[in-house]
Amino acid sequence: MKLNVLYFAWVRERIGVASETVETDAGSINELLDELSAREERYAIAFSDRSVLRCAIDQTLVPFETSLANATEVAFFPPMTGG
Amino acid sequence: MKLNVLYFAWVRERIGVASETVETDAGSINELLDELSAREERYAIAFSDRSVLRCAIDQTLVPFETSLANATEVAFFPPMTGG
Amino acid sequence: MSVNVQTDDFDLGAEVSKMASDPSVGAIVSFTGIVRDAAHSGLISLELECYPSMVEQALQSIEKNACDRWDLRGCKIIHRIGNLKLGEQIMMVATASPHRQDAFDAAEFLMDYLKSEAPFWKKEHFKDHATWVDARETDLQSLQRWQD
Amino acid sequence: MSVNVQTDDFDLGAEVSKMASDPSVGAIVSFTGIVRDAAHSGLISLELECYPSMVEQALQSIEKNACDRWDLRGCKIIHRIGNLKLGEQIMMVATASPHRQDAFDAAEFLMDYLKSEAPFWKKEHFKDHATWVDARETDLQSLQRWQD
Repeated sequence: MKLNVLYFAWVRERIGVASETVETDAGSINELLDELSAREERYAIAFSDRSVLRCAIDQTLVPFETSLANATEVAFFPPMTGG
Repeated sequence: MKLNVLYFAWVRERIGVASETVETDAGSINELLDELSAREERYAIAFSDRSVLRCAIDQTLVPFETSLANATEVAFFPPMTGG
Repeated sequence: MSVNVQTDDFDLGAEVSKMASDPSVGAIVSFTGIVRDAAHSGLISLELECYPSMVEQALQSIEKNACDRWDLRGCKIIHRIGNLKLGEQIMMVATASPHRQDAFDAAEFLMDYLKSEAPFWKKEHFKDHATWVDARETDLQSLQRWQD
Repeated sequence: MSVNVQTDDFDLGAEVSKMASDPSVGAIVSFTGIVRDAAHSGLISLELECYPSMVEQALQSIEKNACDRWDLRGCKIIHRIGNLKLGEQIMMVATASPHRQDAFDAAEFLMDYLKSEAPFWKKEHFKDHATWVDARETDLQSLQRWQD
């Protein structure tokens, strides 16, 4: 499946792009993170500590165990610091 | 002793003046309230329910048991409703 | 840190802007009281009476207590007196702090004390009668939560 | 009830005035976030990034939760993005209610959720370096108090 993957804040800076199209068979967010981390070191570094990583599928915050079935947009970012 | 006595809100309206000078030998606020209530009915009516009356001596909220020694200004009013 | 008792209206935005000029201030909380007619009872105006020689020292004492208790870098109380129409601003408090919880707590504290210990009285004017507003039991209960 | 995400500054006083026009509104609480330099570390500006397609729906969802929980007659969230200088306003929430406790509680609730669930990120710019602001543990703790 093709996913539109977005990155924000220091995740974006470490990966080096704000968004990209990813071709993947990952079943869950965790599997997608594993797959990208195995591909290139910049992903491995950005995703090394999942406790400081957050994720949204189609603009909704979800846990890393969430299935990617029906997902079209996935975003990775640090904990929010608005306000 | 001579006291400057002030009234506010419905206490002022029931007594009919905003302030007056009172010549009294009352030792406490309670005694002053008793003395004024005995003088004229308008005081008796205004002071009939002390649970809805508040008092300040020289611009400081005090309980009715407080001594009038050294007092120069005494004020009676309903519970405050600012804000 | 200052208090004003005045007949004129005030400019909340300007008061908050002044507080933002301190570089340590990250959070400003404000409360604005408005003349309301919650019961649709035909309220025309609100008359606000105060005890002039007592009111400023009472407000300053309330403000000092808040500043002793929380890390405030700015604090402002403005309370109007006189006749105010439906929808007009009655009063404001604003608290400025590096931390948002301090600003929120101090603003609530100031309002609770101001409601029960500042010498103001409200009279509601309707078309053909007027009544003094009663103090509310819940306001006294709100005050008690700060006393432990 | 509305949310705005914008680069422009906002006028807190004007937003509060609009809310006061509802005759049932007696209490308006506002929170304003300001770019601060609490540690005197030479902060020059704050960069605010957001996730555009997610942010408005996240804020609307937070606002809806507050309106379900308290008696609000008005609610406004404005959050700026882009580069903001020291002392500039970052964001505001304002809540209007007949009752002051509802207005206070709803404003605190909105701030706690907005801090932890709205997709904004802050980067502090100094003379020769820049760092992303870390989320604070205390912000998550603040959120938990609403979940019982």
